[in-house]
Amino acid sequence: MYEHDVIVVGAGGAGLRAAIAAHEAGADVAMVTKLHPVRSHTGAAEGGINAALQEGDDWELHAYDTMKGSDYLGDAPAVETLAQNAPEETINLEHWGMPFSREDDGTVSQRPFGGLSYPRTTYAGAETGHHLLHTMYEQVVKRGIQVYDEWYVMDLATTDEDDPNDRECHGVVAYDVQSGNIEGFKANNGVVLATGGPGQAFDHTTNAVSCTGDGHAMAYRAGAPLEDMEFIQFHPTSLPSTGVLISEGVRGEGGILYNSEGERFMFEYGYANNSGELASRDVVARAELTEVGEGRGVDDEYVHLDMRHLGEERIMDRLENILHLAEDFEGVDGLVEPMPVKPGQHYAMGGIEVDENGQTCVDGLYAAGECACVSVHGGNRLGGNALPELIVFGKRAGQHAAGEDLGEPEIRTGYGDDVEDETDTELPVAPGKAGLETSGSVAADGGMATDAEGVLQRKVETAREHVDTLMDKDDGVQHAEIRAKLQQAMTDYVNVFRTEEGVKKALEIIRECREEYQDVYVDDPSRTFNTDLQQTIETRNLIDVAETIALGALVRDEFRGAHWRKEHQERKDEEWLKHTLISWDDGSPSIFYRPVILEGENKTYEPKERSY
Amino acid sequence: MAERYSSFTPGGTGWFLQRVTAAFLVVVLAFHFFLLHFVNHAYEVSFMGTQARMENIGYFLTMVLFLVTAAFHGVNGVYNALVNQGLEGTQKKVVLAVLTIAGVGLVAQGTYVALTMSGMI
Amino acid sequence: MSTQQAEPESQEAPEDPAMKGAESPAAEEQKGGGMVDEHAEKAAELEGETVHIKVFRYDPEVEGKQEPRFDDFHVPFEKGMTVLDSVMYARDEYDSSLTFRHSCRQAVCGSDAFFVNGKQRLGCKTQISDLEQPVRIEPLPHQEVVKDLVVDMDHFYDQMHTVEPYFQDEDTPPVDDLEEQRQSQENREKIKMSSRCIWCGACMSSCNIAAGDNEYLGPAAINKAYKFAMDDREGEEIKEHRLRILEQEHGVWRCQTQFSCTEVCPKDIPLTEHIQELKREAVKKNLKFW
Amino acid sequence: MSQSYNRGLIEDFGRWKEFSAGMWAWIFHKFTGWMLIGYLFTHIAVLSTSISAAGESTDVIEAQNDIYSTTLQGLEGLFLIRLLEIGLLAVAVFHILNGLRLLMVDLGIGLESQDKSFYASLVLTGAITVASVPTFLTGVGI
Ligand SMILES: Cc1cc2nc3c(=O)[nH]c(=O)nc-3n(C[C@H](O)[C@H](O)[C@H](O)COP(=O)(O)OP(=O)(O)OC[C@H]3O[C@@H](n4cnc5c(N)ncnc54)[C@H](O)[C@@H]3O)c2cc1C
Ligand code: HEM
Ligand code: SF4
Ligand code: F3S
Ligand code: FES
Repeated sequence: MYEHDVIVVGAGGAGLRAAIAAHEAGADVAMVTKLHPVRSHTGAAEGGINAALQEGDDWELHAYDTMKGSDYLGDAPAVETLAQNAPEETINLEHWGMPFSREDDGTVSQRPFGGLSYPRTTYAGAETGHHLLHTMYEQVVKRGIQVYDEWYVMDLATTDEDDPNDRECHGVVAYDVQSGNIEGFKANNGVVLATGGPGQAFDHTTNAVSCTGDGHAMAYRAGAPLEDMEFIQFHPTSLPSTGVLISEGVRGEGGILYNSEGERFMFEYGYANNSGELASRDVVARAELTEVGEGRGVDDEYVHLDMRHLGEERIMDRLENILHLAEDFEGVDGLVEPMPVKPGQHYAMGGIEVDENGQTCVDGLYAAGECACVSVHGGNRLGGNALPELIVFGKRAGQHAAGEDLGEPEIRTGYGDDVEDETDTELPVAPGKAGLETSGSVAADGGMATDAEGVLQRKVETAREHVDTLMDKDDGVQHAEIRAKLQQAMTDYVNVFRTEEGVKKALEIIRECREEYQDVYVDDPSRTFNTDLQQTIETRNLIDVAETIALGALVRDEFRGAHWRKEHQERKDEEWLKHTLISWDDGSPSIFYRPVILEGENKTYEPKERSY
Repeated sequence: MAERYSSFTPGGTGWFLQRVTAAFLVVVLAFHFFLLHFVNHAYEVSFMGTQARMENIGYFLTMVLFLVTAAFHGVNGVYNALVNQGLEGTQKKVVLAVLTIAGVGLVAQGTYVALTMSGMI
Repeated sequence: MSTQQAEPESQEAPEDPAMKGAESPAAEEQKGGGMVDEHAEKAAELEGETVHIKVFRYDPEVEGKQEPRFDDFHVPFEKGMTVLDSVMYARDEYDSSLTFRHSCRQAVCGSDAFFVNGKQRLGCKTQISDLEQPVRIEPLPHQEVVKDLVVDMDHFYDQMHTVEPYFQDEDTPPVDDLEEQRQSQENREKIKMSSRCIWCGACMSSCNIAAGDNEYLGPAAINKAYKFAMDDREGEEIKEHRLRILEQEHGVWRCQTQFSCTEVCPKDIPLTEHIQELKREAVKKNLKFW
Repeated sequence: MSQSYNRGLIEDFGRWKEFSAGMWAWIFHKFTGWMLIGYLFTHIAVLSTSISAAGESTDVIEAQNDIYSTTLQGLEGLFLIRLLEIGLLAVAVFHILNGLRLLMVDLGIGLESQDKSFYASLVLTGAITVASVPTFLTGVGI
């Protein structure tokens, strides 16, 4: 068993920032991550970091834009915390040596981005995430923070009181990918989940193969509700064959979208008469699919993104990386031809429900980054708002977990007297647990251990048994098949356009996947670097996460932000200014709602029509 | 050479001198080859001819310098090559000692030979 | 709506009942095997163009894999297919124990540098159509193999860490001032290429010197140091300190300008150039004391 | 880690076919450098005959019958030695040309065409060697 004050699970931007903050607050921190830190998907972010740095800009404008972008589903305390702290945190990165792009006078450059009223997206070429990730990892090395890399976290060591609000998290159970050893990691103060997005629930995604929603699933099963999972952002410009992302920076610099007729459809067909290509992502993604649907797509699949008119010099200076991406992954030279693009799953606005301090309703359990939902992004995330979220809320989670006082949070978490229960939506199948769970007998007969070590030990044994069961079985279904089926169902039915019938169909298929998963087995008999085993466990997590996405998509019968419903073409503010919360509840998920907080520090954000 | 070597180890002095000597060698080696194979043919070389050339003090000094730089360049090159292949500890010290002795020996013998040629001894 | 199903993946994949999976028990059996002739048979079943890959296999725990061997796979070819796609296909459809690191699929995470047809390349960035068949895929040379295509990267990480790979400031203004340090565009341009490294280890694996001298810092670590040493935001004193690290026995002087690092770097970092520049900087610095 | 597989040196060297220009240049430069220093030792050894020659009488020296002259001319009379000399020239020329290439590399000049300059060194070495054959073979009995 390993023991530390704070255990950070995941070493992307959020995890690294949390670890540094906790370390600075004097805690003994360890990071446990299934990938070496520099392999984290934060490295893929291209566009930039929003922060109101310049004269003439200010955090209130940033907060306003974010709230508007969220389609009024962001919680004001979270949104304002983000906007207020982003400048300082961005400057901090600069002080750590991050190589931002520069202006003539040597100050950091900022560029315009979709949905922003001011050019406030700070960037480092078209590789902002890469530099952010590496800069922060460098700081972790500098501070000598312990990193357990290639350790896969399987489960949280949480007590099992009936009410999740009474539960406590004492650590995590992880297995060393290289050796297959399963060990407990005791956290004296807290566990911070920073496991990134769940993009692998879809089959056309800009997310990495490692983005399997592990943190979501672990927290969910430990009792922390998942919030607003139906809000999935589809990026309008991903390369058709791989899902590789073409940054919004291209449109920010002046790139133009054309349909097969050569029309600049964002204006020609009135999708966004003011902002055109720079309208919010959901607007552009729907516009593209509508064009394709109406027969104006290129090869009936995609549209063209053209940046040739920007000129070679400007492209080489600011978007060079894009040229390489188009060349390597699509065989297209962006200097001489337009690039093919189509929408791809990109970001999950929802996640583990947390307050401004990153804490969930389970004591000692924190979440930050894409896997968390403080609710800054609400119904739709603005480009360039995820990276500041990582550093602002990653830091707060780290500090709070290390015992620093950040004040009382305004956002409430867990099932409480301020939530509203759902009753009226009919589910096609019963979601949740499918008959026999693979977790063995230890949990059952071990009784209720309440001391930290006991809880951890019991979880370790359960995990060991679980793995043995998977490895011992000699036949059945392999996870890849289930995963493919799940991804296909999500892409077919819970994509940009959603219908009631489709989402129900998806839920049925997810249920089938869950049942098939009962027969899953790991074919690779080796304990050494068994990725088959790891992916099998990840697939289980994906099933849980996909189910919450589909459930959310079904119950929310309105059109808000990225969530579009065929039968409900309007935003219903009277009914739906509230977050969807889904709680695992011992395997029979319950759905409830918590009202959005629109009262900010100085003003209340009045829902307005979101037009660009 | 021995003392100088030891002070070289960490830095780029050895590396740098290898380049400087190389640059010098390009010139003299070309000159040497040209003189003894194309101007005077090697098969015609005789002690008398050699003596005649060597009596010119400029030529004499050039040749001795040529010898010193070539010896340094060659021996240092060999040493670096071996070190690059991961020579460590005692082995490394022994190699250094042997090479130094060989290098110094070569220069000493060569200078002696040159002196006899020039008729100075 | 339904038009969305037309994913490129399914376009060319032939209708092979075995590939569909669970319905047929026979298909299941085939999957378990992982033996060479079975894959060949399988290939015969596949219509359309296939790609022949030979993959290095090793597993210390599994009989038959303790002594390294090559397995053959025939995977259906699709336009735009990368080396990584081909091994992923082989793993998902034929042999789930086939092991390799990968994550981003877009050349930013640096997980999947392999030795492909005799050269260090990133799997996800290498179009398979550009290669001669059969495509031979091996783990990176000069590193110990953990399993199949997975090598032990610890030594590489250690070398990266020895150059103090973090910004060291002399007097950065306090953060609450919201004042950034100034840096000229030229200076940012100078370090731009060096800052692109994704720690894939391809360069280190290709370098003969690094193979012979285990302590040699290696091109990636030296390049990392270059990024800081050339950054004007760090002061002169720190630059000297960095040069002192680079000048050690196993530092820059070890480089024999073989250029293979530069040739294999998937991020096109001019590594040799950076190493040479540091050598000159170090000489310049040392000359002062003469 | 439980256990791992070290492919060892054999495999490393078995890979020579995959070497790139820069690696070959390195190997050749090494090889030629070693040849040259080896030759330098031999050369001085041969020239050492001058120590005895210096003691011989002026007549003998003038008749070119001194040990130095006879040794050198005797060696030069051998066809094998002439061939070796051509080899030495090739080695020296390559070492010089590639040495110049390396000096350029050290100064950071023309790094993008380092492979081309290596091939150029090879070609030039070949050309110079061939061109000098007549000179080197004049007056030798076969
Ligand atoms: C292509 C792309 C471009 C983007 N561009 C921008 C942009 O320009 N601006 C912007 O603001 N946002 C952008 N985003 C969004 C933003 O990059 C991500 O939301 C953010 O990087 C997520 O960071 P993270 O730290 O939460 O997770 P990640 O960086 O994904 O890190 C997850 C970490 O968790 C670890 N982990 C996961 N599961 C486990 C487990 N079970 N056990 C142990 N460890 C685990 C992983 O090893 C990894 O270290 C982009 C996203 C993508 C995909
Ligand atoms: C005439 C011009 C010469 C030039 C331009 C030249 C150039 C060089 C250079 C630049 C190196 C360093 C290679 C490196 O460290 O990467 C070198 C190495 C070497 N040189 Fe020369 N050299 C010349 C003549 C000679 C002579 C006359 C000798 C023999 C006495 C010689 C023997 C060597 C040896 C042994 C090495 C080491 C090779 C190795 O790395 O193993 N060189 N030369
Ligand atoms: S320098 Fe290039 S090859 Fe080397 S680790 Fe970095 S990205 Fe990979
Ligand atoms: S391959 Fe090695 S020798 Fe130098 S130029 Fe690159 S580090
Ligand atoms: S998979 Fe990330 S670099 Fe290839």
